[in-house]
Amino acid sequence: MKNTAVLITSEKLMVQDCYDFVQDASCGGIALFVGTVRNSTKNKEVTLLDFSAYEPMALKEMQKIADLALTKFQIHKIAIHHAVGELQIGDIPVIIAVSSAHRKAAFEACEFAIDTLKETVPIWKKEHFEDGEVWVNSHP
Amino acid sequence: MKNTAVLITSEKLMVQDCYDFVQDASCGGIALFVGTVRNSTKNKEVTLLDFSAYEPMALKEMQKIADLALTKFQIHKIAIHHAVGELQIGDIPVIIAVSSAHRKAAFEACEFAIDTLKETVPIWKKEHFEDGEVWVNSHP
Amino acid sequence: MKIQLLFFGIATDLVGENSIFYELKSDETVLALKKDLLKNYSKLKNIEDFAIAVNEEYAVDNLVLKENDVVAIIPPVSGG
Amino acid sequence: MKIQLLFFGIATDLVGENSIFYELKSDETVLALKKDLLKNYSKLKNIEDFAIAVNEEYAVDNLVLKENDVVAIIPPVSGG
Repeated sequence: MKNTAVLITSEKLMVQDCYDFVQDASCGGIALFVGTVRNSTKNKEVTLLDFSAYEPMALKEMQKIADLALTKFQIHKIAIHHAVGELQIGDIPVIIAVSSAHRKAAFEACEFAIDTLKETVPIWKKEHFEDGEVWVNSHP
Repeated sequence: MKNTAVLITSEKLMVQDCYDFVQDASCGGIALFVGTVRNSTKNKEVTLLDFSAYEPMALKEMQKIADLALTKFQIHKIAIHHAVGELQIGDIPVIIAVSSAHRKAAFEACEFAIDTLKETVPIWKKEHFEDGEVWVNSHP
Repeated sequence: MKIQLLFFGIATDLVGENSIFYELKSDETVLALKKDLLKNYSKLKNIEDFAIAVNEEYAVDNLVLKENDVVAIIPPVSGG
Repeated sequence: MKIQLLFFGIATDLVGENSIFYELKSDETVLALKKDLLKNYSKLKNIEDFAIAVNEEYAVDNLVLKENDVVAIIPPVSGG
């Protein structure tokens, strides 16, 4: 039985898919993080976000995070799904779901996974504004 | 606009309902905790759980938790839903969803809410086994 | 004076009631009521511990009860 | 020797390429390649910083590159 699910897709991400993968009769709780596209950044109105990935490497890095989370925390299963392509305000770029017998481990693993993903996984977002666009984090 | 939603129901809890309530264009993330009925406790097989509540007081206490979470953490909205009645293995007794501009606050508020709910909200569960039943936490 | 007592969870099973009217001296505190209940319903000693809520709010031991108060026996909660 | 270079995110925009073949001396390190790239594609200096991945794994500066390595220019990531 596989305890990890990592996915990069240009389809709409579904919270239910991640939930269904991690849910298990042995688990007392599921912690989830769902990223959503905000309508502003640094007080500037965002119109859409465009996500691109170095896909094979991004999947490897996501798998490393999932495997490490299983080692570091007393969890049962973890799913990490990331979207690529154009996302509108309110759309979901990322979902992380973690199940465990006891909730503390699920929370810790979920937060660990999203924090690490944002540091290591080769995915980039370009923010589009009314008057231009910018690659997030790229400029000094 | 109301930033809190508290609910006690004998209907099936829906993750999507809590998600939809807290989701907002101003938010970058949503943290959720979904409690699920485990198939065992202290190595004994559980057949079902029966939840009962002192409903008017439980709703007040849930509202206090929601209000306090809004005060303590930089969050946008919080939903706390709890089920009562008979639940089978895998069913959902509780869902907490929190949205915020930045994810750290959402995680903290979500964990605060479930931790506090388990300490203060007058709801009780009776575990049913093949050979009997027991009120959880009630015996010395 | 008369108050209403509500029992929940294991307390319902031990006392065999959900709700009863209960006669009490005026100016009794929550603590006095607790002692009184443990005497009249000795099975309540089987609970790890219980709290008292008065009119849907947790009450401290030295709160003075009033006529018609709704007083709930709250065994250790186990929601979530 | 020849390696393949992949550009992502802002690096694609700055260099104007997604993927090119690149001629390199044998036994060059990642650090030497970085310096080389900053000379040949001076616009890369506009990026806050960039990492190098070799064959889909992050590479340290003193890693020695080999013929046919697939080397990716990784600007600061911003997924999630």
